Amino acid sequence: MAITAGIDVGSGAVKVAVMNMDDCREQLAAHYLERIRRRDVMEVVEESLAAALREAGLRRDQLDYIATTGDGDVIPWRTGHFYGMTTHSRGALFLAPEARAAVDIGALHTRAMRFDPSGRVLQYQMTSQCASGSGQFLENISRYLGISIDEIGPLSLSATNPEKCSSICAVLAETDVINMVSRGISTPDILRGIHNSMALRVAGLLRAIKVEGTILLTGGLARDTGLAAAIADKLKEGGGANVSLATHELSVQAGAIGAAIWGAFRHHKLARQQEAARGGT
Amino acid sequence: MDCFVGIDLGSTTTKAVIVDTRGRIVGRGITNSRSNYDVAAQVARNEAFTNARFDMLGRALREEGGLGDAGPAFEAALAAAYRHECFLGQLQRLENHCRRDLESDRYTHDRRAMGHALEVILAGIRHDAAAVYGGGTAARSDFFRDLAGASYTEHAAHVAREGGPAFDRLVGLFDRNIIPVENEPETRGFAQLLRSALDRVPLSLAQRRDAVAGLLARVAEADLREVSAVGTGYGRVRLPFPKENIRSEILCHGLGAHLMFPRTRTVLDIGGQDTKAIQVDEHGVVTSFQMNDRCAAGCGRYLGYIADEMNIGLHELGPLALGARRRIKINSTCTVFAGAEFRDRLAAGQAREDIVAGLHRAIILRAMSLLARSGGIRNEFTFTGGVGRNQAAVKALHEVAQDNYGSLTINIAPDSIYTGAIGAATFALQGSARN
Amino acid sequence: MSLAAPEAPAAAGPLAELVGRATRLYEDLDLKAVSDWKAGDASRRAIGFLPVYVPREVIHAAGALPVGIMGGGDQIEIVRGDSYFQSYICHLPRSVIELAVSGRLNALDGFVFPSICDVIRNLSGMFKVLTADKWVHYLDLPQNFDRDGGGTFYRHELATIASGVSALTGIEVTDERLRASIRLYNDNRRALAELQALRVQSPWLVPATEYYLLLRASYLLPPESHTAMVRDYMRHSRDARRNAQDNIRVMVRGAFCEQPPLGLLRTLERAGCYLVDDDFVLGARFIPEPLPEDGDPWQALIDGFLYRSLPTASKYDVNATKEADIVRRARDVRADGVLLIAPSFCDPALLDQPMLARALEKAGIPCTSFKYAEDTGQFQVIREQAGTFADAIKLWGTT
Amino acid sequence: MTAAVKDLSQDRQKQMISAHYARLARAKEDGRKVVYTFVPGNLTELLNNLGLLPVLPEINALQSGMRGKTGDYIHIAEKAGHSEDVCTYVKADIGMLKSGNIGPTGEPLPKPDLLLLSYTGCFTFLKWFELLKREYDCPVVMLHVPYQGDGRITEPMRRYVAGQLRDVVIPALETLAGRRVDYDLLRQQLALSARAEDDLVWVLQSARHRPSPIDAYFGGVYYIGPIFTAFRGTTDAVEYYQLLRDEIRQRLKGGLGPVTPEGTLQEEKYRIVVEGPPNWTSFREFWRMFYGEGAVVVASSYTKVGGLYDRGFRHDPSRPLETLADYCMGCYTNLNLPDRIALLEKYINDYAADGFLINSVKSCNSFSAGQLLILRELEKRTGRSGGFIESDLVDPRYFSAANIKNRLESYFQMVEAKRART
Ligand SMILES: Nc1ncnc2c1ncn2[C@@H]1O[C@H](COP(=O)(O)OP(=O)(O)O)[C@@H](O)[C@H]1O
Ligand SMILES: Nc1ncnc2c1ncn2[C@@H]1O[C@H](COP(=O)(O)OP(=O)(O)O)[C@@H](O)[C@H]1O
Ligand code: SF4
Ligand code: SF4
Ligand code: SF4
Repeated sequence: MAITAGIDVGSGAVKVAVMNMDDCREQLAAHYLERIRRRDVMEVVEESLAAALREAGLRRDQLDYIATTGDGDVIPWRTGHFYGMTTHSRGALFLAPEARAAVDIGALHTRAMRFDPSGRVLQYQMTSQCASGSGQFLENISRYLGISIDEIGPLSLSATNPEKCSSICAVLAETDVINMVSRGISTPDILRGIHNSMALRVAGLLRAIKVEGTILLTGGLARDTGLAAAIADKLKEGGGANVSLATHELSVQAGAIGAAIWGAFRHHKLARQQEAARGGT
Repeated sequence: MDCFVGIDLGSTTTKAVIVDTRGRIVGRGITNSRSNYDVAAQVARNEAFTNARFDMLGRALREEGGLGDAGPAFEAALAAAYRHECFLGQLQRLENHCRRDLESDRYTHDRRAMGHALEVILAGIRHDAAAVYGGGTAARSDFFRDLAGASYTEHAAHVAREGGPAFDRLVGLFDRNIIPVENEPETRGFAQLLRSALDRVPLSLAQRRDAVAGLLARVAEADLREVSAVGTGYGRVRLPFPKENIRSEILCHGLGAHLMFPRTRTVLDIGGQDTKAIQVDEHGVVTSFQMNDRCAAGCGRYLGYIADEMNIGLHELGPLALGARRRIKINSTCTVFAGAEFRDRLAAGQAREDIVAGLHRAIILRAMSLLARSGGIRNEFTFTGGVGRNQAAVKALHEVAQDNYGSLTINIAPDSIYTGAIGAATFALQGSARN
Repeated sequence: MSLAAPEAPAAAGPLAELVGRATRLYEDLDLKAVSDWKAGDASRRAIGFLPVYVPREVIHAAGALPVGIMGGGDQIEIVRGDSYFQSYICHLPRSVIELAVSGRLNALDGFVFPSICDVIRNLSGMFKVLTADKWVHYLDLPQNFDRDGGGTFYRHELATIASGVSALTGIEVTDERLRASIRLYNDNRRALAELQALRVQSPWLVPATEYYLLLRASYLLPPESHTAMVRDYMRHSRDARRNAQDNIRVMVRGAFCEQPPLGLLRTLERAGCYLVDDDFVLGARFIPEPLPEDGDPWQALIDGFLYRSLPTASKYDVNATKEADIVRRARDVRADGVLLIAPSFCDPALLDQPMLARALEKAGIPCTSFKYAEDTGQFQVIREQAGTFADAIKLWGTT
Repeated sequence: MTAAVKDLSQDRQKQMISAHYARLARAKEDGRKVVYTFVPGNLTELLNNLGLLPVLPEINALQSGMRGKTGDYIHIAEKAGHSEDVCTYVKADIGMLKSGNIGPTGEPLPKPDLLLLSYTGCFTFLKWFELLKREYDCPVVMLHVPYQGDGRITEPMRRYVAGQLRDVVIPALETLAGRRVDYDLLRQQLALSARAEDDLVWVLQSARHRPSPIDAYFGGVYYIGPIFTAFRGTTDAVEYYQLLRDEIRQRLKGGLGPVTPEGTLQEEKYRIVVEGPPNWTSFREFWRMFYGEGAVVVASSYTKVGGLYDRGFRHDPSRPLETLADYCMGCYTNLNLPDRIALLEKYINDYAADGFLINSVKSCNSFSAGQLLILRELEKRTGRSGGFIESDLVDPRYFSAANIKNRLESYFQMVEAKRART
C-alpha cells in the first residue's frame, strides 16, 4: 500500500497526479492541471499539489513518495525524479494497457517512445532545438487566427480542402499562414494543413522507433483531435496496417501518473531493502 | 510633380518611398505586411503619397502660410489629426466587423455581455487615441493593429476583471476581426481626410484656418504623377509589376545604404524574418552578400516573441536591455523558443534586464556569422532594417564590431527601415532616365 | 531516475587545487602556458596538432612541444570563424579558425593536420593559405596496414614531420632522441592506464569532468609534467573519500574529434550516468600501451600506429572487427550501457553509429545515441535522453 | 532546335549506357563478376582488362536523384538509423539497396562480388563500403590513395599506390576473375584512354570561344559520362568523343551558343565558372535558372572529379601502374585547397569569365569544407564577382528553389551592375 504523488513540470503547464497503489491495484485518486502563464513555477507547483491533495482528501504528510518528472528536478522537496520518457511510457500504459508506444507532444518538444508490457522504454526519439511543429507554434497560430486552443481540434476536423504548409520553420510557416488568410483560405483548411505537416514529423519519429500496435497520444496536444486524426492518417499512409492511434481524456496527465507509479515502485523497493537490512542485523 | 516610387514588400512591414526627379526623398509610407501583399503595397504607397503631400504642405506653409512661429506647431497638429482621423476610420471598420461577428452562433450565450463589453472597450480605445494623437502620450507603434491591439487588451483585461466576459474570449474577438480590417484600405481620399483633420485641429492653432484653407486645397489637388515604380523585398514576386521593375532586395538595400551614407562598404539588414549581410563598392554596387534561409532564428521576429512573452511593446525592449548589469551568453536563437528560454532563465534566477540583453547579443552574434561569411565588416558599416530601431541591438552591435573589427564608423539612419525602398525608388528613377 | 541525494561535497585542498590547475589550462585558449614555456628559452618551438593520430614523440624528439588544438569549445564567441564554414559543417574547424584569426595560436610555430576526415584535411589547406608564413603539414596516415605497404609510406611521413620540425628547432631527430621521447610518453601511457583502471573500478573517484580536464592538460604540458599531474590526482582523489552514488555505468563512443562541452559531461552525470570509458581527447592516448623502448624507434612508432592504435571511425576497419571490439570493450569495463555520441555533422562518427548500434543491440547491451556540438548550450534534450536511458537500466537493472 | 547533330552523340551515349546496364542485368547468367567501385580514381581499364563489370554507386545515386527517387531512399536510410547530417549519396544508395536495388533501367542491379574501395579525395567512401560490406558480405579491396597535401605527387606516394595496385588490388581482381591481367591489352587500353581524354579536353576548352558552344557544367556532366562510368579505355569512348568533338566544331563554325533543354541559347549574357557539384533532384530547374538569365558556365571543377586532364595528364601506356596511380591521385578533390584555388583562378582568367559561382552541397565535405575561403581568395585574386549558393546533391529537402533563384538573380544583377561600372 502506498500513496504517491507525481508532479510533471512542463514548459506550458504543471500536472499533478495522486495515486493510490496496492499490490494488485493502481488507482488514480486525484489529478490537477494548472497552466503556468508567466508565473513563478514553484508557486504553481505548490498550488497544484495542494489542489490535487484537497481533491483526494489527503494531507501532504500522508504521501509516501513525491516523484517529479519533466523539469521537476528543480523541486527541492521531491523524493525522487524520473525522466520524461520513463514516466510518459508508464503513464500511457496505465491509461491504455494495450499501448506499446506513446507520443508525447508538449509545448516545445515531441517525444516518441516504444515500451514493453512492463513500461520499460525500449526505444525513443525526440525532436531537438527547433520549434517547427511544436505546441507553442500551434498556439501562436491559433492566436493569430483568433481562435481558442480548444477550438483547434474541432475546426481542423471540419476541413474540406487542407492547404499545404511547406515551410520547415515555424516562423516562416507563420508567414505562410498569414498569406493563406489573405488569400481567403478558410481557418479549418489552414489548421488541417498545419496538422498534416506536424503529423508528418510525428509519423516520422514513430517510424524511426519502429512502433507496432497501439500508440497512445499523451501530452497537451493529445487533446487536439485534429492533430490526432492527422497523425492517424499519416500512419495509415505510411502502410502501418498494424498500428493504431489512441487518445485518452487524461492523456495530458500521463507524465504525472507515470511518475507517481514509479514513485510507488521505488518506495516498495526501498522499503524492502530497509527491511532486509533490518532483518540482517 | 514627377514621382518615382520604390516599394519594399518585407515579411513584416511594407515600405514605400517616393523620390522626385532629383532623387530627393519626398514621401515615405509604412504598413504591416501581415495582410494581403497587394493591399499592403497599396496602403504603403498611399501613405507615401500622403506623406509627400504633407511634405509639400510644410514647404508651402513655411513659404506662404503667414503663420510665423505658429507654423510648425500647426503643421504637426494637422499631421497628428490626420493620423487620428485614419485611425478612427479603421477603428470604425473594426467595430463593424466585430458587431457582425457578434451575430454569429459563437456568441449565442453571451451576445449581450460581449456587445456591452465591446462598447466599453471601444470607448476606451477612442479615449486613448485622443491622448496619443493629441500629443499626450507616446505612440507604442505606427500600426493600427499594434496600437489598437495594445489598447484593446488593456481595456479588455479591465472589463474581464470587473466581471465581464473572459479575457481570452474578448481578445479572440479582436484577433478574429482585425484580419479583415487590415485587408481593407482607406476609402476616403486625401482631400477629404485633410478637411476632417483640419476640423480637429484645436482652435487656437486654427485661427488662421481660413487663410490656409486655399493653400491646403491647392496641395490636396496638386498633381503627383507616378512615372515609374520598382518593387523589391521578400514578397516582390507578388507585386503586379513587369519583370524589369522588380529588383532583388539585396541590390536595393546596397544602393539604399549607399545613398544614405556614400562611404558605406558593408551593410547589415535585420528584418522581421531575414537577415542580410551585403558588401558594396564605392558606387553602391553589391559585390557580395549572404542571407539566412529556411531558419528565421535570430531575426527581428525573435524580439517580437520576447516582447509578447513579457507583454510589453517592441520599442520598450531595447531600453529594458540597456539596463543590464551582467553579460549572459545565450545559445539557442530559435525564434519560437525565445520565450521558453526567457522563462527558463528567469526561473534560474537571472535578472530580466540581463536576459533580455543576452538575447539581443545573441541576435547580433548570429548576424555576425552572416557578416563574416559575406566578407566581414569594412568601414563604413551601415545597419539597416527594423531592428536598427532597437537601441540595445545597436549597442551590442557596436561592442561586437569593435571587439572584432576594430574602430569603425557605424551608420544608423532614422530612415534605415526604408533602405530597401529608397534603393528601389532610385532604381525607378535611374531606369526611366535610361529609357 | 535520480534520488534526491545531496551533491557530493565540493572537493577541497590539494585535489581542488589540482583540478583548478587543470581547469585553468583548459581555459587557456590564448596558449599562455605555451608562451610561458617558450619564454624559458628563446630557441624553444611549439607545434600545434589536431585530432587524433599524431605521433607526438617525433615532434618532441625534434625538440618542440606538441600542443593539441581542440577548438574553442563553448568558451569563445564565433565571429569570424563562420565566414569559413557553412552551417552544415561541424563546429570544430570554425572555432579553430576563429582561434587562428584572432591571434590565439600565435605561440605555435607550425601545425600538423592528421588525416581523419575531409574537414580536417581541407583545414590543412586553409591554414596553408591563411598562415602562409608557418610550417603546415598534412599527415597522411596509411589506410593500408601492411608493414611493407602502409608501413613504408608511414615511415616516410614520419621522416617528413621530423625534418619539418627539425628545420624549425635546429635539432635533428636521432634514434637516441626518439627513444628517449618514447620512454617519456610510455610513462605517460602507464599513468593514464592506471587512471583508466581506477575509473573502471571506482568511477565515483574519477568524475567525468575531472578525468576530462586531466586529459586536456596533456595537450599543453610537457609529458613528464603531465604524468606527474595524473599520478598526483589519483593519490588526492583516493584521499578525498568520495562516495558512490546510485548511478549506472556507461561507456561513450564517437566523440574522438570535436569535444563535448563540460556542461554536457556534467549533464550526463547529473542524469545518473558514470562514465567508465570514453574516447575524448583521444590524441593523448591513441596508443594505449607502452611501445618498445629499444630497437628501431621508428618501427616502434610505425607498428604502434598500424597494430596498436585505438580504432575510430576514421581508421579503415580492414577485418570488420569494430562491432566485436566495441562489445568486448563494453564488457571489459562492465558498462551497463553505451552512449554513442557524435558531433553534429561529423560524417565519420555518424556513419559508424548504425553499425555499432546494431552490434550492441545484438549483444544485448543497451545503447542510445545523440549529437552535440562543442558549443551546445542547452542540455535539456540530452539530459532527458540520458536520464531516460539511466532510468530504464536502474528500474529493471541489467546487473 | 539546331541540335540534330547533337543528338547523334547523345544517342550514342544512351546506347552505350543502356548496353552496359543490360550487361549488368545479365551478369549472373553470363557468369560475369561484378565489382562495385567509385568514380574518382576508378580503375576501369583494369576491370575491363579482366572482364569484370563495374557498378558505380554514386552514379546510381545521382540517377535515382534525377528520377526523383532519392527522397524516399534517404528516408529509408534515415529510418535505418542514419543521421540527417551525413552524405546523401550514401543514404540514397542504402535506401536503394533496401528497396530492391533496382537500377536506372528498371532492372535489379547484380550484387557485388567484390567491393573495390579506391578512395580518392573523400573519407566517406571508406564508410560507404564498410556499410555495404555488412550488407553483402563479399570481400573488400582497399586502395589507399594519399592526398596531395603539399600540392604535388611525390615519389613515395606514387610507389605506395603502385605498390598497392601490384600487391593488393591486382591479385584480388585476378583471383576474382580467374585470370591474369593482360599487360599488352592494358597498354592498348591506356592508349585509348589518352585519345578520348584529348578529345574531352578539346571539347571542354571550346568554351573559351565567345559565345561558348557548350555549357561546361550542365552540358559538361553529360560529356564526362562515358569516361566516368564504364568506358574509359574502350573504342566506344573514343568514338563517342570524336562524334562529340565534330558536333561542337559545327557549333563553333555556326557561332552557336550551347544547347539547353529549350533549344540553343540565343544570347550569352554572363560567362560563369562554377565550383561544386550540381543538384540532381532539380537538375532541370536549376539549369533553367542559368540559361533563363542568359548565363553560360564556361568551366567547372565538378567535371574534373573523375579525372583532371586539362593540366596535361594523360594515361601513359608505357608505365601502366604508375600512370594509374597518378590518375587516382590527380582527381580534382585530391588537390589541396591552395591548388584548387589556383586552378579555379586559372579557369576564370583563361575562359574570360564574368564571375564565378560556388554551389556548396551539404552532402560533401570533401568539396564544401573550405569553399568559403575559396570564394574570398578568388574574389581577391581575380576581382570578379563571386556568388555562393547552397543545395544538395540528391536530398530534395535541401533544394529550396525560391531561395536559390533569389540568390542567383541577385548574383546576376550584381555581375551586371559591376560590369556596367567597369
Ligand atoms: N485542446 C488543445 N488543442 C491543442 N493544443 C492544446 C490543447 N490543450 C493544450 N494544448 C497545448 O498543449 C501544450 C502544453 O502541453 P503539455 O504537455 O502540458 O506541455 P509541456 O509538458 O511541455 O508543458 C501547450 O502548447 C498547449 O497549447
Ligand atoms: N520601434 C521598434 N523598436 C524595436 N524594434 C523594432 C521597432 N520597429 C520594428 N522593429 C523590429 O523590426 C522588425 C521588422 O523589420 P523590417 O525591416 O520591417 O522587416 P522586413 O523588412 O522583414 O519586413 C520587427 O520584427 C521588429 O523586431
Ligand atoms: S527553423 Fe524556425 S522553428 Fe526551427 S530553429 Fe529556426 S527559427 Fe526556430
Ligand atoms: S568532428 Fe568529425 S567531421 Fe568534424 S573535423 Fe572532427 S572528425 Fe571531421
Ligand atoms: S562526401 Fe562527397 S565525394 Fe564523398 S561520397 Fe559523398 S558526395 Fe561523394
